[in-house]
Amino acid sequence: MIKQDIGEYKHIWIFVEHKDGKAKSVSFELISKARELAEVLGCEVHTFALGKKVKHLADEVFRYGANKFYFIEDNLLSEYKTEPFRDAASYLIDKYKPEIVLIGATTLGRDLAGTIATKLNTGLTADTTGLDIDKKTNNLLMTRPTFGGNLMATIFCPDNRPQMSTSRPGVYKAVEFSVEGEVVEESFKFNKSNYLKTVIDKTLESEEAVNLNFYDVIVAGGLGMETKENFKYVKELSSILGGTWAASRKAVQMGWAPQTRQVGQTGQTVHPKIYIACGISGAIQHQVGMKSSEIIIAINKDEEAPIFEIATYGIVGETGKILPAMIDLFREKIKKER
Amino acid sequence: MHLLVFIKQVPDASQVRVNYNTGTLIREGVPAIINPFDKHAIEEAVRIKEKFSGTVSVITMGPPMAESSLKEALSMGVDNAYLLSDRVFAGSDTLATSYALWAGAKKIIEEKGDVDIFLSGKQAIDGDTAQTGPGIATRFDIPLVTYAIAIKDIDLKKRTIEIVRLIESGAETIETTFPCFITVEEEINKIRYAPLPYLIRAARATIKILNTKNTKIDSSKCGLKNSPTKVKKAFTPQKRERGEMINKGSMQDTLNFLYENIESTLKDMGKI
Amino acid sequence: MKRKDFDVIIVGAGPSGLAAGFVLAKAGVNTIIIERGKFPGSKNVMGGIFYTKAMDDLIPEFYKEAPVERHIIEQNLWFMDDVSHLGVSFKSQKYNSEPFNSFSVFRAKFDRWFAKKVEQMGALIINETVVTQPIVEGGKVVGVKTDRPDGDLYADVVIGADGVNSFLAKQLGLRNKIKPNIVALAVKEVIGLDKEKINDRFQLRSDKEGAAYEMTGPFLDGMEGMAWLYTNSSSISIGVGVVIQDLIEHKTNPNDLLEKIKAHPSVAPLIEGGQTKEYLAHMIPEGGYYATPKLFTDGFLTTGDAIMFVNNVNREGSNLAIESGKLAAKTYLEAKQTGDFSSKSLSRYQDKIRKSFACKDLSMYKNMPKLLEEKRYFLTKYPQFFIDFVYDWFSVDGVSKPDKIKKAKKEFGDKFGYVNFAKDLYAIWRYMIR
Amino acid sequence: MNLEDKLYLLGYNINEEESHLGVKNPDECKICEKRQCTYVCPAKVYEYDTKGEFLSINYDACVECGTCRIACDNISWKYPKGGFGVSYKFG
Repeated sequence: MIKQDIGEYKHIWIFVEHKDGKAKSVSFELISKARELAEVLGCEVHTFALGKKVKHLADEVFRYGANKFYFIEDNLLSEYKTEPFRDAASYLIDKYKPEIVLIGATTLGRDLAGTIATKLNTGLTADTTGLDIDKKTNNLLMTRPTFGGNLMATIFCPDNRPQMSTSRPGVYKAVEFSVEGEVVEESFKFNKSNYLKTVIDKTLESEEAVNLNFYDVIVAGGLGMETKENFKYVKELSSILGGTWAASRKAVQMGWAPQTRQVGQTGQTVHPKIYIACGISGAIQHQVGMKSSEIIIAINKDEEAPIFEIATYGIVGETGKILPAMIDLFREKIKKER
Repeated sequence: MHLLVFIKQVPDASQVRVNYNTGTLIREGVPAIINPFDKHAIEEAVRIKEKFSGTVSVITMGPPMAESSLKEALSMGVDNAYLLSDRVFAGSDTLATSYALWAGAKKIIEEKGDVDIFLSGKQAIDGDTAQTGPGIATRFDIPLVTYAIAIKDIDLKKRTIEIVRLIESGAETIETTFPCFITVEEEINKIRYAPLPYLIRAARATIKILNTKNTKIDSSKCGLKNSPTKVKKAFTPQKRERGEMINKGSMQDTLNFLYENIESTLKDMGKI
Repeated sequence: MKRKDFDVIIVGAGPSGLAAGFVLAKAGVNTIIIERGKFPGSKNVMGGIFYTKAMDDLIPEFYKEAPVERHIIEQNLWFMDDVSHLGVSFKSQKYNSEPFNSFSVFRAKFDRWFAKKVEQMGALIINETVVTQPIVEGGKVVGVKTDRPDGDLYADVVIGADGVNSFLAKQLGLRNKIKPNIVALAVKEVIGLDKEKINDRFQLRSDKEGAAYEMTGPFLDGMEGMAWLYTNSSSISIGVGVVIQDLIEHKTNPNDLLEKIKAHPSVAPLIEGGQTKEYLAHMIPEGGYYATPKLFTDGFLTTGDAIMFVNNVNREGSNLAIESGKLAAKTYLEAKQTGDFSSKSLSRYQDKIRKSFACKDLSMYKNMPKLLEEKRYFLTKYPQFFIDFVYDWFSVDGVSKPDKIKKAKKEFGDKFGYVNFAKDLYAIWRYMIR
Repeated sequence: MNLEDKLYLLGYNINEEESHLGVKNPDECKICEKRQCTYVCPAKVYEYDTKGEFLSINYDACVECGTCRIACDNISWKYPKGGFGVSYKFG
């Protein structure tokens, strides 16, 4: 392996992911975390964005304390496609040589990061939930879950730069910290013949096609929902909270929900900020799929149900009574706050 | 049409348990399986082959025992199986792994002809990184399509393929050209119960071994020593503690109390 | 021409199927073994002790290579009530030399290794495939149907090594429905424990030496059964087997029973601090000699647990399975010379089984099941009396030893009657020792 | 350690499409008095609902010992499809 001169790399870079002209909150979370790290390293936090129109994102990132905003605007970047994004990002990183590059571990981020790291021939630690600086070596320490969350590994990248990581959304808190930042426009000459991909259709998610991992709030129903009809409460509560709904294996077996929405050992593993388990007893097989959720709210009529062993908040009672009341209360409160 | 599937043999993570007393994983006796996502990639490749005719090759990097996974792939209808196995590969991170697999794939192309579609699972259940596929695609400099849930259409004349992939807000359909690299979700297909003759053929098959001697793999780019990322430490997460049972007399008071407790979180998340 | 895919199809990759496969493949017979589990051994369970002889005849010094746990140098038989145990113990350094009498073994590991050996001999092993029924043409078994697409296979002979639940023998009318009084359910736990702790607790001088405990008596509440505890390399196997009829009548859940044994004051200290690594359940044929079904028909032989080839008194099963598998294979090899696979030709198998040590053992204990069913108090009242007597004997409580003997004699007479006792001794002599 | 935790130690490959266990005549279960299936099973696969009428069969916990079919003639029992069901690590 050819050793790089790692001394010439400086500053922490954050990739600003955006949708419909708005930056995603994971970008701000990472800027805030990066500010902490930058303080230890004595460097600055820089951001970069790619798209058809992204210049306006500068104001947003400066509000969270980024010192610089690099961007490339191009028609080719109007929609996300791996290859032009990869090439433009690699160009910027190669030119400015940041020490650390952080990208949100979203679908887009995880699609992009591996290609950039390969292009730049550097190390990448995917899907991290902890970032720290080793005070002796100034290396970035990246902690990530493996084996479905059963094992944590702390990874570092001593000899290659930049040190790259994709970081799970929702792990760090976005804190406003206004900074007078600098905007730098860049351009990249795309070789259009290299990009042989067109998006021909987009559809919204359906009952069946859903990736539960995209959501920070999941409301899940189990056998204790008693009927398929009652699942409407689960769905309604999830939509009020801007999340999605899911089901336990038993509920799926009853035909109350499609298999794609099943959480647990034989379904999906999720780690939202808030997981609301309604009428789910919480067999270990289910717990495996959701125990790394930050806040777990359990509603079950059986006070002995194992779900309460891992719940942050537990309420004993009938889901058929509690959920409608909860929906009313949350709807009203959320409306008021807005 | 030639399809090449990259697979990984992994410990069945659903059977790995945590020993909270010692802070280690209990892995004794846990069987090695084909990474479940990769299994769907194999199934998809075989389905495409059956529809459009062609051959399916499969490659994995691992110790000699990974042969059993390749045999299982053969029993699913795969035609050629290659095991990339050499001591110098041990401890490779995703960058080094994608290099070795890319180099191994080039050898297969030499032997069996150009590949039209490369496939793999979206990620492996032991590492959960989802980086090796994108890495290989980048090295070949071909279009990458991740999180595929359906292959909608293939036009052999135009050499194009339509793929539906998951995105945050739903799904998108992408058209791209051969050769391309697709990583798949479990939803893409149902794994069929293989016919007995396939199993018998697989049991009799010999697996071709690729290593640094019979390929042009540069061993200075492989293994622990040549991997940019290193593991500093591994530990088991803390066991989750039992929280608070809320009962404030009336249901309204109980729910209000719950709301007050999660209000700041909802705010941080931008829900309110 | 009649379709033929293999010379022999063996159903089930347990010890008997693998042994048959080994002998056949070694003799150059085109053999396929069909196993329903993910790999050979993945569905197999046994108490944990494997006797060496039958396997050593097949693969000399197998234990040097095979995944065995510890060789057993000490055997204990305990009669237990809820708070005591009265034991017979035998430990000998003679057991410390090769080829070793017995080993503690894990089926899932051992059978997998054994299967590799069989494959190296040239047999084909197909996993994850269930044989659903025999194919019978003109009154002869000519192959099997499996649950795979295109799953029919044809051969000269089918060997049904499909275990205690054997559907093949049933479908072919070789045996009747299994009644709940001739099979036991065994449940077992593998409890992880440090090697050093095991060595200390069981007074073993190395990680290779092992001890075995078998326990019966009134703690089983009058049910016919036996509990056991065996030392593995870095774990303990503890289990209990009870005749299913008794579980039904005593409304007993086997797991609850196992928990009760684990909590027994004589047992608990042996497993203390261990962590359960696996929980298993399997049926054990208990019918013995009389429960053995017909062993063959045209084009078909059956072996192992499927013929209830288990010696419950001495806790032997796997070695008998291997023996029967070998004999079935040898029968095929003889029949092959004439090309006659009819019932008549295959009947040599029955002779071979009859002449085997295993069958002689089974024959010796042939009336045991009946005896124990009739005289259940052999396992309850008698042991309880002796436990109480020993307790009394060792208690220094102001009563003289001669008085204690006098008291015991009287109680024994009142409880059992000396005439009855003489009859029982005679029964044991007649049934077992002859 | 309770039974559920013990069963969790086991490796299962569950056939989501069909159960290998069933009852021949559900009406018999309603009037069955002994209900031995509910206690002889080492994995407690069989469970009546709270009203004690309907038997639910949690076939995914089954360890394939066959005890239930020996204990009750009304149970229909077959092996799970090849490769499915329980897999022991030790055995």
